[in-house]
Amino acid sequence: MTRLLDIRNLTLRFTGKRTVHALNNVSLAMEQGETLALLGESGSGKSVTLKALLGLLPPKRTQIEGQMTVNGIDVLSLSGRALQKYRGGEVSMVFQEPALALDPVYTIGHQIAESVMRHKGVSRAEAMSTALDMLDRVRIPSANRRLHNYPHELSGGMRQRVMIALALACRPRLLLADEPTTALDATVQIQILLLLRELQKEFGMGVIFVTHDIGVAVEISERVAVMYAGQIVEEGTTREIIKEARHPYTQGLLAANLHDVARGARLNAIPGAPPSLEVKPDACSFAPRCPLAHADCLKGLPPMVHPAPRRRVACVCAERMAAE
Amino acid sequence: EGTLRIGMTAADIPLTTGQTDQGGEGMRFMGYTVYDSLIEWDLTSADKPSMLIPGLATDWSVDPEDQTKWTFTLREGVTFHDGSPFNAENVVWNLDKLLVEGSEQYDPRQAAQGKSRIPAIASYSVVDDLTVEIVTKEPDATLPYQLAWILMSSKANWEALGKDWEQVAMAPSGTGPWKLETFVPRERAEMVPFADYWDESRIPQLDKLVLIPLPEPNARAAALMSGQVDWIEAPAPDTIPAMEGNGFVISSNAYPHNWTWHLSRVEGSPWNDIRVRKAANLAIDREGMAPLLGGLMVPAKGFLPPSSQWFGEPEFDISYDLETAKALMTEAGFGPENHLQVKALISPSGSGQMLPLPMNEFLQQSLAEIWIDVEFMVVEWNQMINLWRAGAADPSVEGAMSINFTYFIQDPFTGLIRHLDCNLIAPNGTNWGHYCDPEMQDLFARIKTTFDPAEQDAVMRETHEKYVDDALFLMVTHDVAPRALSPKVKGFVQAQNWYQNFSSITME
Amino acid sequence: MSVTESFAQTPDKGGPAQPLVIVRDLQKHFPIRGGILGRTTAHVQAVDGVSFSVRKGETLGIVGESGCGKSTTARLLIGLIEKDKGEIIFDGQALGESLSLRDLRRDVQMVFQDSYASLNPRLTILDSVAFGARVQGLDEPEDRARSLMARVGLDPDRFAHRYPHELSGGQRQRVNIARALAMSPRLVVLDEAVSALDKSVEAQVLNLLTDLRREYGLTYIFISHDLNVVRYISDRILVMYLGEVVEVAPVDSIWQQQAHPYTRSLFSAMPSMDPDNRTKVPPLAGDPPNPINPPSGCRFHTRCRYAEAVCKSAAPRLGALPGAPDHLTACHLHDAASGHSRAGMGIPA
Amino acid sequence: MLSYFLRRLILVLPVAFGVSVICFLLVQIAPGDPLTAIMPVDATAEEQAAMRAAYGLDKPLPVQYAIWIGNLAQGDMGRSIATGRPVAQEVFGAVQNSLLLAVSAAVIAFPLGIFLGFLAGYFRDTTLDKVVTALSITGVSVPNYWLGIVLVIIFSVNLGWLPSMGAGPGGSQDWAWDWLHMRHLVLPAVTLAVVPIGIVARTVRALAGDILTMDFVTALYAKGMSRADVLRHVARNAAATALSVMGLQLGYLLGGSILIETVFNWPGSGFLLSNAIFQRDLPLLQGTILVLALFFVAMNLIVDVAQAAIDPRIKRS
Amino acid sequence: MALAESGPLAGAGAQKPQGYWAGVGARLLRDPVAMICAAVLLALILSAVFAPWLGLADPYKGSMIARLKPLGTDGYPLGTDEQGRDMLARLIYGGRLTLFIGLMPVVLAFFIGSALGIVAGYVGGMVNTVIMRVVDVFFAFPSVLLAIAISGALGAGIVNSLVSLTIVFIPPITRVAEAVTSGVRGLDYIDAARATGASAWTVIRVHVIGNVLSPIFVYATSLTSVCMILAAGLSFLGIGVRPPEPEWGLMLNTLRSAIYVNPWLAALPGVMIFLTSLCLNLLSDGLRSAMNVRD
Ligand SMILES: Nc1ncnc2c1ncn2[C@@H]1O[C@H](COP(=O)(O)OP(=O)(O)OP(=O)(O)O)[C@@H](O)[C@H]1O
Ligand SMILES: Nc1ncnc2c1ncn2[C@@H]1O[C@H](COP(=O)(O)OP(=O)(O)OP(=O)(O)O)[C@@H](O)[C@H]1O
Ligand SMILES: [Mg+2]
Ligand SMILES: [Mg+2]
Repeated sequence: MTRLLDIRNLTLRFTGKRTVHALNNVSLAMEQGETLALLGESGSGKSVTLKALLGLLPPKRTQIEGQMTVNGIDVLSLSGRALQKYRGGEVSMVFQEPALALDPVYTIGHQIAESVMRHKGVSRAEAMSTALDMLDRVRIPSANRRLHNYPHELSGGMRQRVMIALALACRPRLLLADEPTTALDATVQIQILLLLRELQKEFGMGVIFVTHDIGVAVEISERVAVMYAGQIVEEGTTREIIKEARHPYTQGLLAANLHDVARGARLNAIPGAPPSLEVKPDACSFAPRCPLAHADCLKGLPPMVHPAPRRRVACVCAERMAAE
Repeated sequence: EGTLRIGMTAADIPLTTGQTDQGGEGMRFMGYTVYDSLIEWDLTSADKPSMLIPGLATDWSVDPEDQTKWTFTLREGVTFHDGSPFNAENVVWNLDKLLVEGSEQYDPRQAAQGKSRIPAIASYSVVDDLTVEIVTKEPDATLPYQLAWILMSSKANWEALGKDWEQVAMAPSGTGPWKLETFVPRERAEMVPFADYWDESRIPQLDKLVLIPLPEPNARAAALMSGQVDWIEAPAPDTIPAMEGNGFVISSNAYPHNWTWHLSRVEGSPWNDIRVRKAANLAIDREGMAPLLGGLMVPAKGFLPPSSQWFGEPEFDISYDLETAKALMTEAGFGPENHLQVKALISPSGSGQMLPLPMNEFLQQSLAEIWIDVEFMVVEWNQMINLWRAGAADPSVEGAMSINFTYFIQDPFTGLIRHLDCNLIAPNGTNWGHYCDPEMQDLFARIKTTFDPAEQDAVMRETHEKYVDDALFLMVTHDVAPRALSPKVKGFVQAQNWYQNFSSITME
Repeated sequence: MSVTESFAQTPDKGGPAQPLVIVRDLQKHFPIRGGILGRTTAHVQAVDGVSFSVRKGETLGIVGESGCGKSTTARLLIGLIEKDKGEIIFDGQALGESLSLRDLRRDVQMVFQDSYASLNPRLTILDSVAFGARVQGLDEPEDRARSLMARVGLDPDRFAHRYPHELSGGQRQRVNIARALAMSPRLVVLDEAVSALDKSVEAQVLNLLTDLRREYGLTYIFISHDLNVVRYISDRILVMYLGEVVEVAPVDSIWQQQAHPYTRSLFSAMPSMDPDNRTKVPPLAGDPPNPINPPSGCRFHTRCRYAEAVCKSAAPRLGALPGAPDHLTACHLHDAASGHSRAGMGIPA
Repeated sequence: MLSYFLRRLILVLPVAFGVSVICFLLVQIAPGDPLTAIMPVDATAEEQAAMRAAYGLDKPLPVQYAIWIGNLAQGDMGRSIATGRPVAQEVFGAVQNSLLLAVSAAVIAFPLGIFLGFLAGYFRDTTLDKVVTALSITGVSVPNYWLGIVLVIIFSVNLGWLPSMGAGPGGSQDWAWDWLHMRHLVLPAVTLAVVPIGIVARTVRALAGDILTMDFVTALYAKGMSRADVLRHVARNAAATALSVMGLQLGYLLGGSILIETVFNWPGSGFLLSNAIFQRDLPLLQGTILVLALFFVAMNLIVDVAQAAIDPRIKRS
Repeated sequence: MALAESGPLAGAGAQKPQGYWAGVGARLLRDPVAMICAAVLLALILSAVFAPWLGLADPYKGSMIARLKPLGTDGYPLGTDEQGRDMLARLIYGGRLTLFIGLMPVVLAFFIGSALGIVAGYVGGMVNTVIMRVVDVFFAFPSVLLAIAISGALGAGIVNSLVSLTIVFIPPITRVAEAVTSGVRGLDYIDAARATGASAWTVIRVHVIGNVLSPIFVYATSLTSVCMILAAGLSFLGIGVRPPEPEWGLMLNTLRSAIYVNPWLAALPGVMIFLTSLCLNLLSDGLRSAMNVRD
């Protein structure tokens, strides 16, 4: 069976007024039906990775190097019809702000049906019934009526369900979810997470779930990849990451979650702020904020250590630990 | 044959019910075309000033015993466009329409236009079917001139249309050579010949006469040059070369119009000094002004145009003579060290005003040569009319010592009497300058009491001679009523009058 | 001049036993205009009869779903919107009686969620921080502002003359905190002050807040929807639902026992942080009801699995749990006299 | 929808009242005597007073307003001082002609403006965009009355292709939809269209450009929609705003064509207005402005309601 | 002269944050189109202001003989008008009045409208209702119509034109000011400022004005070209400036008949109006993008 996703040495740069080295040598692989959480702070390149996968970045201002294949399809070579078929058909996406990602002047039924018609070439009536079916599957109450609602007539949680219904309507092999629950209440968030989990099993698709909340990652994913400054600094199963995070950044994030920090105790905060990506990093980007940093860290890019199969850490210390 | 389309300067089709509005243009196009008056102007000749001729009245006379009693014999066999006969009853009915507010047919709109034209009339009555008697308030030999204003509309038509002038306006009926066929307010009026017109020589040759209001001079010029009209009134001087270049014909002729400064004669006005008045009249190079007006002007030699039958032989020769003018000024006590300051009312535009601003600036420069410094008070035309009514002594004129006005000067009253009559001193009348002179008053009285036309003309000449010899106005120029015609228009004779005859015209 | 010296709060009037703030029966209904004539056709019952008190030096955490009235409560508390009803007593003085709004505002300050929107984009950081002190006529507002900036970890020489858009989110939130402190307040209301920050930065700011509280003897009202954060920083937690208080209790007490079904659901909605023991069923279905027409009786009854007829008809009153006078809740399950079939028995385990 | 319409309708009433007050006051702020223009120049004081009474100008202001508004309610806007004809009759005839001109200009301007604007918005920051932007800026910068004169000189006087004035060979009364009549419409309509072309193009460009940067457009691409599909969505989103801009423009075309109508002697409301001004025919001035303003108010109402019908987000608020 | 007040640098004095305005200035300096337009406008304004010292012919003194000389005539580089007055002088002097009545109304309306709108937007409630309802009424008139109606009723004259145009531009500016202010009013930093106990006036002065003035200002600049054309239109129609004052709209009108004699000459005032309004439009666009910080 082909791998669902294989990203190799993806380097992505925005040019224009300011140059942004958004992704630097990112490699990522997923097997069919896996759920991967992409974890990282704001600006670390999570959304860019997803958009690159769908070819949604402004072509003129984006320079991409490397390789991306999804289900054996070379994404970077796609264009025209093939690209349209791939988008939404093979890979689809759920956005962070459903209020902005849905067209305000079309009913949600129309918006789902439109996508179905395009990919499945079915009649409008058939597409509408698919849409209805999808709304049912994402547990929208009285879906029949909701079909004819406009996005603004729904609550945030409902909109996100619609977004999911829309993304899944054409049975993609890979679902990209860009912080789909950040804007939602905790009670609604957990509903959506469970729904996604369920649908993922049912449809057997792969999911990349972007978040900056470790708790959410734990709830949704089997595997976690941690991003920092356009690089993947650590990857492993969720359990590995939670139980034995190797990278100081991942450790910092775990601590900052405050899950079982004693009340009033001093927090082990990561000092400082993430680097600007105006220059291509030639040393460990996290070193300036790292409590363990030493001279070696600034000498060059940290080595990728593989402590276990499909587990990796990009840190000098991890290497040392592994060596010890 | 053919249709003649005329671009008028008026903004609207003149009032169609009889007594017209829109000034001279109204009478010209909607008055003497659709209607007749008892006494009319002879419009057949271009060479001589037009005179009064019988219209609907064939004959008139004043009772030698009682000089207030006039008898008018009406023309026989005249019918209105609606077929009803014209008779004495009609005349009385028409006069009531203007003068008797209680009468059924009283029409305030026509009255506003006509009433003031016949101030002399005291009463009138039917003598027989074709004879009318009119009694004046006092002996007034100018009555025929006054009656030439009054147009006769059909009583039968008015009755047929429910006695509603509103209805009559849409389907008027007169005795004139043209019948109004259709009429769109502010856009166009179409007239066709009246085949049964009493004067066969004046039955129109054209099939149709179309009037189109085009108040904007350039719109008129463009309309003529793009072939949308065949005739425009008052082409802008600067467009004339272009029109002539394109084969259009410019027609013009002297007519009773003048462009003057009406001088203030109230206490303290410098114009009370005849030397200053004469000097000013001599300081202006009227020929030099011609290029500005495209040559379309007659330099003033007096108050009336030189060709007028009433011009006479004044001694004072109005011409350009700077030396004499300076001498007169010196005599009056002015000189390079002692300038005379005067304030003059002018308006930037106005009916018949020609090109008031440049012309006045020209005067200003000319008068500066003889040490008269003119300060202008520029007011809007309607405001100017108000100031003109108010008179030179009114505070609202702010001490202005002259007003630049253009006058319709067709008959004894409008031409001479109204400007200087002691009884008409503003605001009671139109004697703006408060001039009052027993000698002049005597002349006016003689005009009114001289019933023989030839003798009356002589008195008129005498009066005008006094106008000129006393240099009572700053007399500048006369308009020549220019109009531009398509070369297709044939047979038009431009009379020396405000009114014109369209019957002789044909289209090629 | 050190910061602490210049940090001259108004003196304590009521003594340590007098709660710093007492709120009684606070109510705010926002009118909704509609209909043909644009009349008021309905009210958003944003805050409906909220009562609580905050002791001097403690931190009260307020949690609840979006739209439950947390921010409205905060804004009422510092008089940014006018209350419809209720009483606010600050250090023994009732607002509007012995205490003027202007005086209250010296003692109470607020930090908002949106760090960008809460800074005037046209003012430099220094001007923003110094503004309040200038308005209140405090001495040397600029020096004060500079030392406060230094205190919240922003080098005044580097940041004083920058504009908000030249700062990161965490830095801006520090500025907001400095601005609030510039007035030497006694109570600081933090409305989701850390929610928009990245986790790593959030921890920095929380550390700062803890330090400042100790240093200046501040009292906090800390609004958040992140229970972990609230637990970390608060002494007591107040849970709101649709404009009403459903539970108030000391942190440890509520962490052990969530007396109200809603509180329990809210706690169960927290991610588990244990990959082997993930949440199985969502603790609560659907979205909160519309605050324009809130359900009758107990407002939670439409989503409560223990709801009975009485919950629909009668509104429960806030009362202490047996044996825990500090732990108040408004639920028929805990009110022996409510008439609920499980009255007085609490939530089944 | 109906309640939205009714609510907007009720909001219109005070505006209409305000409009009537302003129109009424126009006559009052005018200096001088409104009757000056029609009285023979040598009318006596007595005659003037009689005339004033005849036009009701001798009564106190509020009474005049009450009478005026009372008559207005019965469709009587008084009589023109200059022509004596009922103002209502004059104005409605003229408004019809203006409407013809305005709609013709709109028919030229709107599709062209939309097309150009869309093109520029879609190809933002390209040469095409710059060309369209330059064109539309030129459109809104050119004094159209001047352009009208230039067009007349070229196409009527020099080339003789098109008539320079009037609403047809026989005036507006016998208007017909044939070339003979429509020739008369060409120059004024084109002149009038220049400004709205610019404005509509600029608006649509901005709208299309903004919408194209919105998240939902990315989402549309993400679900595999083609460019044409996306453009359809953009158009639908832009429609409500574009419509309201165009509605306003139609109102401006109707009310603001006075200069163009004067240049082309087009017998519309603007032309009537300019006559009214120069003849100081204040009742006519009043009436014309009132009708045009009320028309504009109605236009806004229609646009609002239409906008609400197109844009599902509006009705609710 | 009028433009200097409403020019790009005007706001700088109003509020302290030069940082922002310096940034706007810097961005504007980098926009070649805007700079060219600014240069053209500046040249027009300076020449208008300093016209008496430029050694021009007397713009009022005509000569019957030298009427309508074509462009390039000796001594009359731009020819002469229908009264033989030097066109160059008249066009330059004409800039004074034209720019004055073309820009002054917007400047006045900017101050009045901003004040009204800011008060309405900040205070809200009844005050807002009253102000905005009155504004609505004026909004019910298409701007050209309103200007012509008021000017038509008042009669021609500079002051009357100024009054009517100012009245025309107050409502749109008020509306924008109100909208912007209500928007800003809802932002947290205003609440933060109110929470300090500052008076409404202080909050408006320090926090509101600085933030609302620039969008209002940008909007106002976009009205200048409309106002220019409209003002010239009034004169063209004969209800604006009175002759013999040099004013472009009026010159356009009085030279209309000369179009047959000397079309280029007759077109000159139109060209000036067009050029100025084009520059105003482009400069306003440039200013708009320069002020857009989020770019
Ligand atoms: N279209 C673009 N042009 C230029 N820079 C961009 C563009 N999109 C993203 N970037 C930059 O790329 C970097 C990564 O952005 P990205 O949106 O992937 O962050 P993220 O991890 O998704 O953050 P967040 O959690 O805030 O969504 C950022 O510095 C961002 O400013
Ligand atoms: N000015 C206002 N006018 C009308 N309704 C308002 C206003 N402010 C708040 N509301 C409504 O009052 C209710 C409570 O709002 P509030 O902002 O207090 O909630 P919150 O608990 O702070 O929510 P969040 O977690 O989203 O910040 C909401 O339904 C909100 O829509
Ligand atoms: Mg992102
Ligand atoms: Mg809130």
